[in-house]
Amino acid sequence: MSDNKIILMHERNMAEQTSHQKIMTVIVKVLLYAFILAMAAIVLFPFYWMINSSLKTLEEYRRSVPTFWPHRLMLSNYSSAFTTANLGKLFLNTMYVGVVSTALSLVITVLSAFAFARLSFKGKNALFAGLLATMMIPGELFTITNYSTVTNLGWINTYTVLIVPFLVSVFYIYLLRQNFMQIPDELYLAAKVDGTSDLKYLWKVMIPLSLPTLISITILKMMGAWNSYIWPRLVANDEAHRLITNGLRNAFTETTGDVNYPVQMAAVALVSAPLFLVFIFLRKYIMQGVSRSGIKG
Amino acid sequence: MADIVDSKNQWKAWVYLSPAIALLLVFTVWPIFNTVRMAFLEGYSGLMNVGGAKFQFGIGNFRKVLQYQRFLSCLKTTSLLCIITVPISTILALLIAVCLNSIKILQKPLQTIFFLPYVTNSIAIGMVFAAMFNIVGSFYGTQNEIIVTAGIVNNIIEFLGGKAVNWINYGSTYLANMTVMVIYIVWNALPFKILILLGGLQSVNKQYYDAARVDGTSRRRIFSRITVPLLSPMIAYVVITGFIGGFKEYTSIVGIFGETMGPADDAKRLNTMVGFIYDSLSTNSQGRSSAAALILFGIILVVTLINLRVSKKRVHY
Amino acid sequence: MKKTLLTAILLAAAVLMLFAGGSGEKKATAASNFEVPEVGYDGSPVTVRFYHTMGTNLSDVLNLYIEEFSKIYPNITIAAEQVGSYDDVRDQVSTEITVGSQPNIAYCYPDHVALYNLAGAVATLDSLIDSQIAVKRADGTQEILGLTDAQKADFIEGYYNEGRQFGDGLMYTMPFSKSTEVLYYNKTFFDANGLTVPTTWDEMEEVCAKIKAIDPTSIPLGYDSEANWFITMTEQLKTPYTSASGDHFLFNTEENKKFVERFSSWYDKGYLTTQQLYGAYTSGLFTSETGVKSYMSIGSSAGATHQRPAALADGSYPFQVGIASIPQADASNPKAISQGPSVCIFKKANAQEVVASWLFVKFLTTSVDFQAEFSMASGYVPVLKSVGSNEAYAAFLAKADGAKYISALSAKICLEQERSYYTSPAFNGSSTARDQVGALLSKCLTLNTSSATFKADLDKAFQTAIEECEYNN
Amino acid sequence: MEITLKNLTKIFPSRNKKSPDDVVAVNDFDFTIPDGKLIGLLGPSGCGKSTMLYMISGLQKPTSGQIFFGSDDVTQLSPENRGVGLVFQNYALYPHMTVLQNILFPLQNLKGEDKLTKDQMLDKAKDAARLVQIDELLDRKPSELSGGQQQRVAIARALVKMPRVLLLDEPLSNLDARLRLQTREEISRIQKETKITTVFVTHDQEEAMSISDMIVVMKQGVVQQTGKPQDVYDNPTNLFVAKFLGTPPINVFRGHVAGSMLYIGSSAVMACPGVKDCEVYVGIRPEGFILDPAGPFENSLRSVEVMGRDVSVVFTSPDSMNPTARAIITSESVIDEKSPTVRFSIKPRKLFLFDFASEKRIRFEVK
Repeated sequence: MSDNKIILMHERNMAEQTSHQKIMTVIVKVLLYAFILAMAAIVLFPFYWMINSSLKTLEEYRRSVPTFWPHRLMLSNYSSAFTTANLGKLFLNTMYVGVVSTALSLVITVLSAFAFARLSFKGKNALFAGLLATMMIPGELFTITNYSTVTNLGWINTYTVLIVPFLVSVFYIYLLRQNFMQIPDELYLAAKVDGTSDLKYLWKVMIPLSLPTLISITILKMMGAWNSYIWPRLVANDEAHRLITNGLRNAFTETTGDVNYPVQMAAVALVSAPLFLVFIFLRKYIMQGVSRSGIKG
Repeated sequence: MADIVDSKNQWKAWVYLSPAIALLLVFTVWPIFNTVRMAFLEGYSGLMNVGGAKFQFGIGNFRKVLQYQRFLSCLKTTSLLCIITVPISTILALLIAVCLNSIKILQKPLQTIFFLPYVTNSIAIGMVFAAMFNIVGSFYGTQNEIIVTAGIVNNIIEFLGGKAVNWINYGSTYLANMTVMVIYIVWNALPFKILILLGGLQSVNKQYYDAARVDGTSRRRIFSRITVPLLSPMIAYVVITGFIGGFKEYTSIVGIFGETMGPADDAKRLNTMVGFIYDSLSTNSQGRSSAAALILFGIILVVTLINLRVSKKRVHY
Repeated sequence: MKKTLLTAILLAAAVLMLFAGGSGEKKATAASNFEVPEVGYDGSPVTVRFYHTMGTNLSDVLNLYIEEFSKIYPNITIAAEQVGSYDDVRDQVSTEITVGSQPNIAYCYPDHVALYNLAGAVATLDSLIDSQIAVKRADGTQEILGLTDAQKADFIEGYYNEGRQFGDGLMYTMPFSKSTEVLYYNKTFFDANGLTVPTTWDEMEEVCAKIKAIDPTSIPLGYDSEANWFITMTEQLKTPYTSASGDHFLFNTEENKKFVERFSSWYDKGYLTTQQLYGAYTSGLFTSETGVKSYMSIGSSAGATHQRPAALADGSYPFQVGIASIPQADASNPKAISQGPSVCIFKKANAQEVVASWLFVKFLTTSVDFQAEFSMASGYVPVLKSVGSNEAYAAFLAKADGAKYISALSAKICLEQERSYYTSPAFNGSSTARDQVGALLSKCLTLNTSSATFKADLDKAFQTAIEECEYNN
Repeated sequence: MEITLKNLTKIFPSRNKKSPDDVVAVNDFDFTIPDGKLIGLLGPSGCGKSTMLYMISGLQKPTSGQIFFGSDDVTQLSPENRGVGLVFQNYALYPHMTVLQNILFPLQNLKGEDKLTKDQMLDKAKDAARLVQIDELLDRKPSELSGGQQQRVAIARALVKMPRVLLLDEPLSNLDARLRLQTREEISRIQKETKITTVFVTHDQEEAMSISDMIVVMKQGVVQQTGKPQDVYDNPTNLFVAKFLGTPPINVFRGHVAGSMLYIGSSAVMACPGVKDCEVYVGIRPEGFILDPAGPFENSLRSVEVMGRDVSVVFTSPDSMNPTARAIITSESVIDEKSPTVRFSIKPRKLFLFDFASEKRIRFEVK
């Protein structure tokens, strides 16, 4: 590089630069917060409106000038929501299905992930690729046949039909297998040398080490039960086995006359509440579990 | 590396895998096989099959479905929803994620707030959106329009000087219906995308930004030349999953419109591909239902492949 | 991962392709009518599953008679199960038929039977009805398996013949309980304003106009079932709707468009609403105390109690309800739809199950006491003529009023218009036609008749409805 | 460009809520970097040298004190307006851009009157690439380059806009030994060619000494000593500096001065006129030992390591602060490896005395 090209950067008026840049920083900060707080408000608004509406009287709800805080707190909306939609039974059904299917699903997932991560057998890679391939196929494709399969098995309107068909999640197996594979081989070899059985090793070493993943899976599975709609509607829509989402939708579409929106909103709030509670206490695991799917690549 | 231990007991692995495999065979593999079979038997119906009817092998189901107005309308609605919501939600999520990443105060609580829609029941919150957009007990007739109460969204529009819009009730337009759906779906899709993109941003080496600052790079250029390219794998991921999810849209519409999938005077107007598949199922047309499912699968496959192809060109490293 | 993803996609595609070739066809088993075994019912223990839609109070009545039946045939166990709505029964039964696990008896509408018949699953009843085989009862007495002439004659003919409307002249269903549509009106309001109850659609238009003048914010008429309205209009006007054979869907005609246009103009004037348009049963409007009200409501005769306003604290009602036949196009040719469930019996490998099912169906449908009690509890119309002379039932009818005994009033009106009842043809796809004309009517009502495109929109809506029907056929 | 740092202090607020003590990264730093020189900032990790660098670049703002570029106070100026080039420890090359795009990037940011045409940019980028000898690699992506090549790209990117100051953060730490040697010479060459004031940070004293015009030794945010590398080595102001510079490191013994005579243990090692009687640390550079059978400093011989040019004599002493001490003598010296003891005399200029309490240098006159 020749000498004449060595020109130092343009000399500037430093004082002017400093104040200009301060103002810019403040403006940018303000805009940034304005945008993000506005977005947060939009995201939160439906929740606020749900709670707000759920506490109003029908008369207040219907006013053409909306009130942003109920004049008279109608806590009774919640009790009538609970009875109108028969939420107690729906909650119990959903909890039962959620807990049982999560427990069984965990066992199956752990065993399968262990086999794929630690054991060697013929055709392992082909089998695993095959499993991954099924992830690409939309579930609607399965439903058509599964519907007649479960009918064939006489499972319509039973808890079984809500639990068994979706016990295996290839995605969870994949997730856990990745986690298992990160555990050093040496631990397994050491356990083998010590004569530890596979199952004991699984229970004593691998499960504790992958606990965060297992917790994430548990929560996601429970959330799945809580939110499932299509399949339960199809195969178990009787009073005895109906799950929360169906119950909610049905309770307020089959009524005669006007929909009592405040009560409906109270029911929606009641249905949403457990998820929120779980989220508040286990936020880390839920967000981890969800984002884990993003780190697949 | 997992194969270090030369396991002579191969059967053990199969024992561990057996519950998963058994269930997958019954509830995943067989359905795939059977769906394809039914799709290619013309006019296949479970009831007629029991009744002893014979079905010709052929592509009649596909032809029938593809010529059917309703199916095309489902296809249109579904595609429109995808094409509109995926870019909007991705861009919005990207902006929010970048903003979240660059603030210190309130970052954690805001992050939590933006994730909230993920932990909701889409039917339940759909009902809230319906209430927000509703015109309660409105009775239309050209000379006789009575609006008892407008939903909060219309209240806001009127407050801002606009005219109330009939969003979801009978007499509403397709455009109005779609607007509500787009808003709801974007709202619903944001948390996942923000989470993934924010995770991506936080794993980007801070030094890239320091280097850019030292070089006097403007914020806009940092965003377009550094942030977006470095995030491109995550962006590709949320776009692909967004499209796949978008083509399977169903419950969000049930949440807002109920199972009529549209305003009362034009039920099924907003029906989607998945909705179509279930409807065919309930009229015992498993052949057409299967054909529709395979078409859906084909679309998702093609869209995903295109996405992968595009991202191969655009995604860096 | 991207590579794995791609591999996975290709693999999935390959698997699908592979299976695509491997499809096969199932062997046909020919459907045949049911033949009664020579012994009739041999007394062997069988369980008969019965799907219905009865709520708790009706189930209570049913259970009473199941108990009685099991005294006569202790080896026949009746397992009655409430399965949601009529559509739920249809969906569940049709799925179960595909795997051979259908119940023995089910509540049904004609189009359900047509659907089940695709699989040839419904047993024809002719040989059972005609059977002279004697069956032993637990108390040692005997009964004839078939129906006696007296029993046959006791059925209201229209109802009984519904069982034969499937094109082949064979009997597929037995009438169980029936209802129709009636016009409920706010008697207090009508009397106060000197209004007369409309008997024709022309009078209806006048009354609506008058009501609208009295209470401009009201919607004078609510009609619950758009489909019924359309179909009934075609019956009243003798215009085409559907045919049981050949070219099924005939409703796309100018005459039909004319009446649709007329009602649409009423809608524009704010005269009416329907269930779909209102978003709930219109009885909600009719019984409403505040806000928008209606003063007439056309709905099921079996839903009379829903058309009654909530009782006041002292047990009286805010207004008296009047019930009349629905308006007609031609007063000399009155038509009202016949609805309400029949029952059908499904074929089973064990013929004894079918015979046992028949015995139970016969027991219920020919029992005057049951019919009377069931009708009183439900508001449905009995299917037997002799129920009218049943003491309890007669006493029930005598109490008919527009408030507490509104069910009785409704039943009374139904019985009086016995000759008006019609049923529309039933075939596979008839339910689609029903759904389509319902949707068609509600769509067309909302069209603006003064708009320039009205005619074109109307044509398009009719055309679309026909296409829908044909797709699903 | 002369850089003046005045009373520069950087305090990081404590992140740990339980112990609210703030971390003082840089404490009252006063120093002037002369124009056109290559300065090495040296110190163990965590001593605040990177913080210094970031403050000069503007990426971090000092808690108090001022920074002058020439006569301009740039303390509050943001980095883009300071005209600095910064090379990061792991180079921070944008992975999605080619080498050329990386080098062009800073130029494309220029605005207003500084804005260049495309051709000008390309010329400048190619000049910079040539300067660091990577003009063959312009179309590659960073992931396709070796560590040394990446390093050069990073330097080219920092240099391309002709900064007033070039800052290098541990520029050699990610390279293997051979490349390190080569690259440090390269840096020195480039700096001499461009005459840009350059500050680089390292924890490797050898690296700093070999190329710097001047070094600054830091410890826990406080400057210990500044000066030409050789001066600092020869004349450390305290025990820390003495120990930090030099490989093999200086040998430290416990000793005492009595009557202007330095004793280590019972050996009277050397006279130290003018030093009061006191306890001291004695630092002796490995090269300060002379093998001398009559020498005053007797120790137990542990082993002898022949390293070609030199011989390393490892010995132990009860007064040594380390388990073993090491003397480096020329290979011509003859040493009886079987002898249990070894005696040395000491080169006076290679021996430093430090106060036992303050560890400050105690100077004395050497004859």
